[in-house]
Amino acid sequence: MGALEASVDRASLFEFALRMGDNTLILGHRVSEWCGHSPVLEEDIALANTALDLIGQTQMWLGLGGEIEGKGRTADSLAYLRDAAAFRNLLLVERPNGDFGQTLMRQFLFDAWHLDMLKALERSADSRVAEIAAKAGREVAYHLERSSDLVIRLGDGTDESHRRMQAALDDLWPYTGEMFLADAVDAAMAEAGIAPDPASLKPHWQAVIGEVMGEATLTVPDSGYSHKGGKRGVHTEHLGYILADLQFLQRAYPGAKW
Amino acid sequence: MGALEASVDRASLFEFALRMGDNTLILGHRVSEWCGHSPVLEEDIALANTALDLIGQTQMWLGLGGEIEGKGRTADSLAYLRDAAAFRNLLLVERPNGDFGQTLMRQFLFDAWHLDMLKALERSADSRVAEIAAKAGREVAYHLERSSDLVIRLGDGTDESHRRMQAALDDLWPYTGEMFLADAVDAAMAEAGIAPDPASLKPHWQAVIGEVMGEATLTVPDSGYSHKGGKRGVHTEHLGYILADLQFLQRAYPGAKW
Amino acid sequence: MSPEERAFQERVDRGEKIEPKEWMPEGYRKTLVRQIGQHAHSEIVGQLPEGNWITRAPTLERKAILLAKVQDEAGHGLYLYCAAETLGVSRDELMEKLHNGSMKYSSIFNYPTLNWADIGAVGWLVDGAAIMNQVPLQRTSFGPYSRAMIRICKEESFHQRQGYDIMMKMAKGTPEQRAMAQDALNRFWYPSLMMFGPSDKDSVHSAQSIAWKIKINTNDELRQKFVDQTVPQAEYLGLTIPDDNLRWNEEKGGYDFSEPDWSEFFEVIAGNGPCNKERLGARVKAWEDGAWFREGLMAHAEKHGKRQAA
Amino acid sequence: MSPEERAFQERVDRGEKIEPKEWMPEGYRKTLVRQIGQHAHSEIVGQLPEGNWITRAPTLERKAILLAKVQDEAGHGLYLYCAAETLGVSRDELMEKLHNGSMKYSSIFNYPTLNWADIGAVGWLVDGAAIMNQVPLQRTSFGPYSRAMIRICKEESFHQRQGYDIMMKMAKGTPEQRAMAQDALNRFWYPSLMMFGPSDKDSVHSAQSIAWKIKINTNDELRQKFVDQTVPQAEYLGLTIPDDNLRWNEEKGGYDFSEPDWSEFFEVIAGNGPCNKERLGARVKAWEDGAWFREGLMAHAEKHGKRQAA
Repeated sequence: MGALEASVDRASLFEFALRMGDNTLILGHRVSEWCGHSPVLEEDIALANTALDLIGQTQMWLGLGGEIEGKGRTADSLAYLRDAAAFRNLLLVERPNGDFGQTLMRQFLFDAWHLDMLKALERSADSRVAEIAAKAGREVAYHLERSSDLVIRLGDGTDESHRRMQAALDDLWPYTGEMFLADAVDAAMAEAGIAPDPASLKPHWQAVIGEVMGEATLTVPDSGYSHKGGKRGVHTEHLGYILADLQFLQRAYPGAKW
Repeated sequence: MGALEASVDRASLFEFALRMGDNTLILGHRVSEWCGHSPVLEEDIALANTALDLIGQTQMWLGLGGEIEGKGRTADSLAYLRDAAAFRNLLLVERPNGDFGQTLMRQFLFDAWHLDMLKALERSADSRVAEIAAKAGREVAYHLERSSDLVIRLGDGTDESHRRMQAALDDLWPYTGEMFLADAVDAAMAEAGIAPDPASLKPHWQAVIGEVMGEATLTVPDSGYSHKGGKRGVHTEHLGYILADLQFLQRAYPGAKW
Repeated sequence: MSPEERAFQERVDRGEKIEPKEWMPEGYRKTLVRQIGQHAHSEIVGQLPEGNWITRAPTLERKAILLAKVQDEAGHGLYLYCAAETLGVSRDELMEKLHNGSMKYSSIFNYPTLNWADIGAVGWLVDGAAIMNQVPLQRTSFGPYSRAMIRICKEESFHQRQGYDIMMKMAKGTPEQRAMAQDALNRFWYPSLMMFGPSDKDSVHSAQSIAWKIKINTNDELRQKFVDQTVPQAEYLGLTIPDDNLRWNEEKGGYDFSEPDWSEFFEVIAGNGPCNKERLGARVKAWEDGAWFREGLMAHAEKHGKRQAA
Repeated sequence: MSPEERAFQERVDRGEKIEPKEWMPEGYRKTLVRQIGQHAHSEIVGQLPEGNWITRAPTLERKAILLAKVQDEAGHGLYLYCAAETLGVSRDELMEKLHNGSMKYSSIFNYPTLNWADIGAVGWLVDGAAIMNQVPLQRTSFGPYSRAMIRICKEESFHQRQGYDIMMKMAKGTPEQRAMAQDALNRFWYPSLMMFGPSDKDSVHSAQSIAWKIKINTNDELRQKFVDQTVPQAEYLGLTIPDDNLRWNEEKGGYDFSEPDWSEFFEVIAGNGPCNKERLGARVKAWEDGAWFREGLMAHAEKHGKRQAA
């Protein structure tokens, strides 16, 4: 592992861990906003469970990030003491919850990518990455099963549920392209065999989306425009508000133990 | 003034200044949330103007508070570095904006009290209090003119505007009683001739409300129940979220100059 | 008492469990539906005050623990609605009654959670009081209710320990944290005592429930037990219970303590608590906003059923 | 050119102001309505990116200044809609066109404000570029537009100074503040250059507008002037303009600089900017949610009018 670390840019590996962990942190935050407010008790349970998995994965990825960085930062200090421009999550996961359909659609679009990503990471040259991916992958397989099932049932449900799911898909679609864009960090990761080239995940993701949307009787938009910036810290205006809540206690009472 | 300060409990005077300043700070915050989102351009302007007045008054009241306390705290440190339990505003002003009718009704119910309070404070035995009250009173007279006029026009407008205004009144009514409840701080202020006994403001306030609601064809609820706690730091769950946004930069970057 | 009723009472007295399909007095069924339903509603509404701090939990671990707890509560709601359903009342009917105000939930959830220590206090005091109520109900006469209680109690005692752990961290933390802990205890103490309900010495209703083993102890017994258990825990935390009359009574082997303000209790029951309108409003909004979702799933199930049949 | 048109052009050439009731070519009227309306819409939509930081402004004074600024912008919107109304188009008609996408607002407002320094950058760069456009328009041929511009320019230059003052505090502040300031400059530099529009050397449209004194300078002239003014200001702040090609050109007496990415400009114009959907969505929502308010006021005015008449 020492050898491996030497062979790959530490800063890039750190960035990569942040990207994974910030995705799960911010999406976990968004999902947790639903607690007690969902349309049916089973969904309250499922959403709390999803958020819980995502926060657990955050602990692993940001923990790894801190370890790689080697400056004594922990998963908590990375989660609670960085400002928006230092966050590396995809813009998709910071989208507001909207109606329950938008929350589900966001989850599905992310889950489909997330599972493929984690599967690829299970074969990572970095054993720590592979280990986290294996653990997270089992949880995310279940997330995808659930979200794809619900997207199908609601897309092919009533006229209203169909309309809402299509609107959600149209709304979120421009935020999916960012998942497959590569930059120097991604190139370094791919080069070192630590993570896949993001673009390589696109065909299977598209196939999964196509299949589910087909069953859901929903139309995949043909717009090619992509919002981007999250991976390099240029976010939407929403992230600042998320962090104001998420970080309040750590910011207001620096150094306290909880 | 030195003599006066000696004769009245400094801590009570400090509390009193916080109560006035926290009301204007928190209501100013709520009102400012509308910027750019109101139903008509004239309202965008009027709301920004109201918020601006309230923030200006906050600077005066909290500035006075810091001076009285004498521990070097400024209006800014009082606004930005206290947590919810140290805030002394009425629960009314932290109510969520709701629809525009709720925002207006909250403003009217508060303005009517605020103006009477400031008028009484113009005769305060503490000249600093009297001075602030005179300055703020001119602004608040205009706030009340505006809010009462709109309440009348919307109450006596369409069926829908009537319904919304009545719902707003019913909703907010239980938060008005707190304005007239006295505690030891109020007793000390009244005793020292610094501020009126809160209960003494009630008859005129009720008369103003009655008159405006009459013209507005709205029914004043006869419920006597009052929410309370704000004046002693027991707030609603909303205040914490307000402060998370309001204080973010000061909390995240302690000591920075802006 | 009819012969049927007598036989029923004898079974209860012998400690036998009554199962859903067996004969039971109408009053027994009705009381159980009300009690179980109210308990289920409390679990559901109880998600809200704790949910209020999930996005602001101070560490990732605390956030995870709180999420798990709120998830458990929704799960408890599910068990309990299922237990109520065995008595012939659907979850939707019960929800409808919650939403239109004809069924209640525990009044404690009409109090706000105002600082992070409140999450500790809810676990320590509110779950503590709930367990005090629920542990004896594991022995309740109605089988499905008893079995639900056994599962629930196991998890609740875990929650209580986690709540106490938060209080410990706060009480042993910075001066600000300590102040939050004390503030939380001040605000939650009397509402927790109210959770056992007013003294039931004169209540015929309670006597019948005790005979049926739907209720095992009197409210006052449980309240005393709760106080006796909690006072030393507060002392260990170095926190002060907000009761000047609190003192050990050697004779009775328990603490003397002040009664909560029952007029406040009845106000809150009547809808005038700090958060009644918002709690119920949040649930009604969730239900109404979610109508399209539930209808969508049903429509899909119907279509899908038809297609498979075709 | 018809005799009327010739006479009109001669008045314009002499520097006379054209007033609303006077004859004007249809194209002049249309171009003005589009230009003034778009400017008005920009003021209104422009409230949103700055409004995003009002609740989070770092001091009470900064909050007050920002509130006053946003209020001014709404006021500018009002002047401009009034100026447009003198040309026979109502504010509601213009709003309708904004909402249905058939009229635009300045693309700059489709970029997000992501940190507090962005509020400084908006004042310094965005208002700076706006002033560069607007100062010459004080001499525009249409009277009401010219007079609106005179009022607006006075306030805008005040806003620009305030923006620069924020940048100064940030650029001379802690390392984190300095990083925010640089980040804001990095993100707002090219979008600010885009505010002058693409090079108009080949645009017939522009030539006609210049003849009519609706447009006074070419886009490229103004852009060059803006760069020349801004570069030394950035240097004074110790910030780096994100352009490797930026250098002083002695010969032309101005800076050489990189063109912005015009494909991005056209994408944003086409609706694919970072915030297009949210900005327009927020305005449409405000308008729709406020329908009952506007209708209520109208109904009251009608009733009240009738009553007074009766």
